[in-house]
Amino acid sequence: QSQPVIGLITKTETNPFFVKMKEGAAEEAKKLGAKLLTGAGKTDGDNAGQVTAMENMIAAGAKTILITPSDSKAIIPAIKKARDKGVLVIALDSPTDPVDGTDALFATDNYKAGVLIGQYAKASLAGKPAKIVTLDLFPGHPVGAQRHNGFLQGLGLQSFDAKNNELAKPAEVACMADSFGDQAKGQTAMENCLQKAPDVNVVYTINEPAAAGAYNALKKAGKDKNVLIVSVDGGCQGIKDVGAGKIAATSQQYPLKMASMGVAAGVEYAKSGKKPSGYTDTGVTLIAAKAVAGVDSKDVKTGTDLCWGNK
Amino acid sequence: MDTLKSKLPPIGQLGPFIALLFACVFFASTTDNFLSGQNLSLILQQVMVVGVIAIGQTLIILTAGIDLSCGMVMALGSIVMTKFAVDLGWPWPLAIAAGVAATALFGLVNGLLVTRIKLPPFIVTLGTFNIAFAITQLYSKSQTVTGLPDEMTALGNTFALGGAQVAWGSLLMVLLYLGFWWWLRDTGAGRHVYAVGNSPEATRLVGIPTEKVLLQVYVIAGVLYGVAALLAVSRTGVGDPNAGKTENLDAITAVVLGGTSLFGGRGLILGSLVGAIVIGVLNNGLTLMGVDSVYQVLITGILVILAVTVDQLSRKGGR
Amino acid sequence: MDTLKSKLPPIGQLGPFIALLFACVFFASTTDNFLSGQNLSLILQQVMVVGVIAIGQTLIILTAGIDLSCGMVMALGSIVMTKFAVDLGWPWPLAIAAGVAATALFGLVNGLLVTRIKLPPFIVTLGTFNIAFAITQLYSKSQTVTGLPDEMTALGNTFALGGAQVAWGSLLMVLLYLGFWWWLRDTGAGRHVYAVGNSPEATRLVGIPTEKVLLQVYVIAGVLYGVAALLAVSRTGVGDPNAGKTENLDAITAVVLGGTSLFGGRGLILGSLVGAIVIGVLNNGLTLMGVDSVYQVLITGILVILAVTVDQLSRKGGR
Amino acid sequence: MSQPLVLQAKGLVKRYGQVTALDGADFELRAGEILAVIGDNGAGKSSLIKALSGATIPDEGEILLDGQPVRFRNPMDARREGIECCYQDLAVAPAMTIAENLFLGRELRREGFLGNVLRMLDKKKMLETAVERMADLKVGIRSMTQAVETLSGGQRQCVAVARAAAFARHVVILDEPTAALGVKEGNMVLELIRRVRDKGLPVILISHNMPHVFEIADRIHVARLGKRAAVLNPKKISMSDTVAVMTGAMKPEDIPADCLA
Amino acid sequence: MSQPLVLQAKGLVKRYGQVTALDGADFELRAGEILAVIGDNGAGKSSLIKALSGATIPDEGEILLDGQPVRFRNPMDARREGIECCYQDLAVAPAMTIAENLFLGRELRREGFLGNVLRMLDKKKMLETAVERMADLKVGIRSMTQAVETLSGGQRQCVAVARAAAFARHVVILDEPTAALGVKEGNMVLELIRRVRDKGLPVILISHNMPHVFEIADRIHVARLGKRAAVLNPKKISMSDTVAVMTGAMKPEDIPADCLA
Ligand SMILES: Nc1ncnc2c1ncn2[C@@H]1O[C@H](COP(=O)(O)OP(=O)(O)OP(=O)(O)O)[C@@H](O)[C@H]1O
Ligand SMILES: Nc1ncnc2c1ncn2[C@@H]1O[C@H](COP(=O)(O)OP(=O)(O)OP(=O)(O)O)[C@@H](O)[C@H]1O
Ligand SMILES: [Mg+2]
Ligand SMILES: [Mg+2]
Repeated sequence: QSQPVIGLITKTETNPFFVKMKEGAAEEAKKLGAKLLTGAGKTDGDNAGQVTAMENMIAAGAKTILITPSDSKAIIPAIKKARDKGVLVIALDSPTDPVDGTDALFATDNYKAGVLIGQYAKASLAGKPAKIVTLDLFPGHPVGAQRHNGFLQGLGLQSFDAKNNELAKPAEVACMADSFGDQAKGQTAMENCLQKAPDVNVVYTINEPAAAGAYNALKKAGKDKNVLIVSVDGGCQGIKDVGAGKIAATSQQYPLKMASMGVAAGVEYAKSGKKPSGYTDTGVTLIAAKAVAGVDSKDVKTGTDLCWGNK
Repeated sequence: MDTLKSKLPPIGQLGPFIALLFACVFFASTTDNFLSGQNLSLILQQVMVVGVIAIGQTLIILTAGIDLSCGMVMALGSIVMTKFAVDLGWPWPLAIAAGVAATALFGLVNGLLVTRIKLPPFIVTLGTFNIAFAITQLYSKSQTVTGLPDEMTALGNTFALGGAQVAWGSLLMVLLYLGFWWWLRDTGAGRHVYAVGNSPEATRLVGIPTEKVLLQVYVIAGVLYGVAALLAVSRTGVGDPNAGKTENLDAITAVVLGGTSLFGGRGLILGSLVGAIVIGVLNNGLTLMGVDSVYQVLITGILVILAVTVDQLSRKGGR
Repeated sequence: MDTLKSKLPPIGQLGPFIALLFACVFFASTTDNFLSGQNLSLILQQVMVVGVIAIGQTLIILTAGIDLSCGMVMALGSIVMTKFAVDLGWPWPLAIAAGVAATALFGLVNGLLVTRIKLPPFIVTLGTFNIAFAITQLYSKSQTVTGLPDEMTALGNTFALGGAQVAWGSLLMVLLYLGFWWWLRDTGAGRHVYAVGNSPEATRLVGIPTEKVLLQVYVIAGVLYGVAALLAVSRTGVGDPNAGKTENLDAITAVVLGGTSLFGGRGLILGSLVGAIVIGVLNNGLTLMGVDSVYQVLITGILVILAVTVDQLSRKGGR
Repeated sequence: MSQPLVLQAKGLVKRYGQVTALDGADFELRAGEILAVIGDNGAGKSSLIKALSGATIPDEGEILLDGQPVRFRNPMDARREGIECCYQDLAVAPAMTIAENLFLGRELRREGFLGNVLRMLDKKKMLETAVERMADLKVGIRSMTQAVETLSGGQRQCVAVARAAAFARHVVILDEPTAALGVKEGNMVLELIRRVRDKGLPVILISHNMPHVFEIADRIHVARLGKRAAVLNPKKISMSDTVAVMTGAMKPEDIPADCLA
Repeated sequence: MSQPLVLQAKGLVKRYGQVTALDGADFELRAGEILAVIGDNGAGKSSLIKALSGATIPDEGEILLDGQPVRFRNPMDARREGIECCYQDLAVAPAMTIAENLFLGRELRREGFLGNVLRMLDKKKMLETAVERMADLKVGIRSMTQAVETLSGGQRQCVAVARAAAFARHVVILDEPTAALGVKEGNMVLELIRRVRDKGLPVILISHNMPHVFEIADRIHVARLGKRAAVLNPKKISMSDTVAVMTGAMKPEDIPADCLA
């Protein structure tokens, strides 16, 4: 019997989140004796590139495809074609729309991740009126919208539901700017927002590199003490920044776990033909250095141990 | 003697083909299924969108211009045609026409800015790149458009051709290339495209309306982006507002790999088809080999340089 | 008469400045704090990385080339210098030197491929873009490098200048611009850069070693990307493997907005500084106005076109 | 002698920044004549014929064609009136073949459906015609499908001259057509000019070659400092006097009346 | 009469695809002479001097400078030996000023620290020298800081000629330097050539202008079909016989021996 071939398609090549995911998959594949093919879209949101990668992997003999869909709807027809050929398709990280477009989903809830930090921010403010800066991803990206809208939802402000790709903008949001999930651009965005809203007290960032950029900008302006930065991802560097007091709280997700679960399911399918099904929530944990009353959070040590599912 | 020779492309223009051949031989020997008819037809499907965009891009580059907006305009076209069909319920031929009209309009705007105000094409199309992106996002509310009528995705269907399944869209792409090849080679309008790119001042002085030629090229390119939009829709089965971000670089790469000069006036449009296929082959072959995706990027970088090196060396002496 | 006139740039080259003035007046009147000294010095800080990259890009574009690899090479440089300092524990001056050496090496490779094998710069630098990206990812394992010695980020510190806080890095950028402006205008080597871009054949025939001129330009550009890497590091305080993806388009845009021709041989390097600042001003001003990010993209597209239109119209008659 | 005026210009002015290339130049071309235009370098000869052929738009002054005022906004307008011009800097597309350059903008189409509907070019016919035209000039070019950039300086000039002569229906303008030509080829061009004139088309010939001018011209227009200094009759005036007028050594008012034309 | 040979070439061959531009051409230039090179269009004159000045590398044959074999791989090599060439297609950078073009690749630096260390140009001196040089040619150009692309055809040619003449230390090669020039300017260039010769430098002059050639040349090299057909003595042979040799009407072996040089 030949070695099972498993394909992993991430959204991009560079985001540390997906790099970790690839590492986890590679480790698991090595352990279980499977061959792993990897591919990615060219940019965040590149659906066509993911479709191409999937086709090529199937041509290369992959019987299982693990995919973090860049576009939850647009990928559906291509997945359908693959499944019609008997390929097991598992969505990682975020679901397709509809969810049953794939055989199974090992994912995290980005909207919920937003809600958690929103609730944390609300409790920390303790009744003070919020003046918010949001450093988002870039226009049109679903994950960017889900985290943003979830955050506002958690803060108890006007917001949209998890399916909406537009960004809500209640009055409390003083400034919105795109960070592209990049530290330098995050810093620039924060600097500009500080000019517009010097009295900001809460900063939401799409991920921890953007948060680090925001912290730099605040620190240069001498405002790092009075502003609460919240973020999403829970990467090891991000947790370190939580420990150092740069980031107040972050919603931690577990790419390593998703990936290893996916690979294991693929190997199982190759051996026994058994397909996994349904939604397995790999979980979101709120990590904060300082717990606040009424919001469940874990401390930095737990976060470091778990960072992206290290152990 | 004159006539026979003039029918064959000079040896110097065979460079891209040689590079493609090298790539194919390499992948055929390192992987099992690269040469299967099915895999080859898959590659053709994967390059059809960029391939058709590259036709428009070639025309513009032949006039010494460049079009950065092509991919975004294509995305806008696919959103317009799918939303018109799904949300407004227009019959599919009209919806497609509306999408193509939108892309042609963008071509017209690009062309007018380039010819009337004489702005550099790089900046004009960088501007319309942003504008098309924003309009796409606003109009689609960043939502993918699904539930299309089957007819709109028919070009993604395949027919059997000697064992392999060939997509109608791939066939359309090849036919378009042949058509424009003929047009550029055998009609006055086509030759004027070369002339404008080769020496705009001389072309103006012999009394050719250079601005009209340019404008026409930009509009034709716009229409081609509309066709590419339809191909993208039929390939993915949806209208995708996040498409089109990297197609400009891909298409320009295909054109340059195909041996067309970015300074205008020199090149062969069939080279662009080969260039597009080279990109597709690299992508496909490296995945088949099971190369890690970061290493794929590395190797693609090296191979792209190698491909033009082969081209350049095969041209030796033709200084 | 000759001498006085030759000291002032001709009116046609003032276009970019006029466009910048327009933008500033517009934002000054629509927002409260745009004109504050602090905000302006902030903009200077935000553009310093792209600004320094744009110097190298201008040199290359003046020779009728183009460099797509600039941002990625810069990212590689910043990873090399930070990892050498943090992981290998090299003293910071050596670590910085190692980073600059890495970027200079990439410049050398670009230059050798362009001059020796005579490959088109577009393709060469597209290839090295991919290669630099992959090396950066592999070497850094896609991890941000933190914990840098303070000296490496010193250029991000500020000093007071008439109420505003100006970063040392901004000052360095301006000094580099003035230096290269002088070099291009007042030395033989600088004039040869223009000559090579304006007419490579004529330059060769008068006995100037055109390949040496080109190679030198690519290497200088590589060194400048190393300086930009240091600026990026000192601005963000980390070595960021995800940086550098959009800097190529930004830098080319700055150069073209600054009035330099993509066909080589014509342009003013100070224009590129103005172009870079225009990009920074748009980004800053639109955020201050509270414009939604999709609309920001839309308006940026329109304003970029407007900026070159102003430039073009101010050149009227200078056919 | 007083043939009708075909092309006429009054008080043309063209300024480039501080340089005034044309400074109120007048011009008259009569039916069926060969008019030579001579003058020092920078006298404004090329600027004059560029204005007459629509390549530049004069700042002031008017142009009359067959007595009717015309405004050429671009070379196309002039071409539509049957005026063809061979410019000093040749106006050829270097990467294109000789045949293509000859027919640039005047391509021959096939007959029938292919030509009328598909607008397909008749490359064979164009090639044959090109071979013929170039044979007229006795210039030894091997293949008409050679790119113009591979030609020698003189061969390139022959291409531009042949184009202008072949397509004119009203006026032919030649700006230094023999400058790069050898003795033999130069004589062939003079021969060609005569043939054109014999077809009834007037020719404007700019040249620095005095023997050529005196051999062929019916009248000589002397340009000086952006103006018309005089119009001379080559049959009456001597070559050295002509040069004297041209360089300003002889004042226009000192020219004997019978030498004027 | 038998001055030492300064520049010599034996059996040069240069092929472009199917075209053979040089087909075993020989060449001899003697010290202190003005050697005219004449021939039909496409005879290979420009190809010959391009090989002599390093602009192209011949496929076969050898070149000797002062009797020593040399290999010029590029124009720089030739320039280093003091050979300056004014090419037929002028080799000017159109967007740069006249002064810059004159000094392109031979810029003057300031004295002292600014020049030696900072390598700063002495623009003032270059401007002054440019004004002088162009005044020598009596060509009325207003400003030396004008871009070359704004000049008339003849003015542009003067720039290229002045450059070659100004910097040569060994041999001056001029490819049709008077083609676009007016009578006065043409004579000034002839004057310039004489002055260069009187300084002791030999000059190679390619020209189609027979009166010029006969006025100035010490010997005439006739190029024909990529070869050297003959070397004539202009003091003995008539202009019409020379043209006959050039066009092939007179066979080289029919030339009276005393007309050869
Ligand atoms: N585009 C331009 N910009 C600036 N000046 C120009 C331009 N074209 C021509 N001139 C100037 O106008 C004057 C006349 O030029 P023109 O070309 O008409 O001269 P010409 O009589 O044809 O000379 P030649 O015999 O050398 O060809 C010259 O001094 C020239 O420098
Ligand atoms: N780069 C090239 N490619 C192809 N053929 C060329 C090239 N350069 C020159 N030739 C050919 O070589 C022959 C000789 O050209 P060359 O320029 O030496 O002639 P010439 O004697 O200088 O003529 P002219 O008097 O017209 O300047 C011509 O037939 C020309 O077509
Ligand atoms: Mg002229
Ligand atoms: Mg010649």
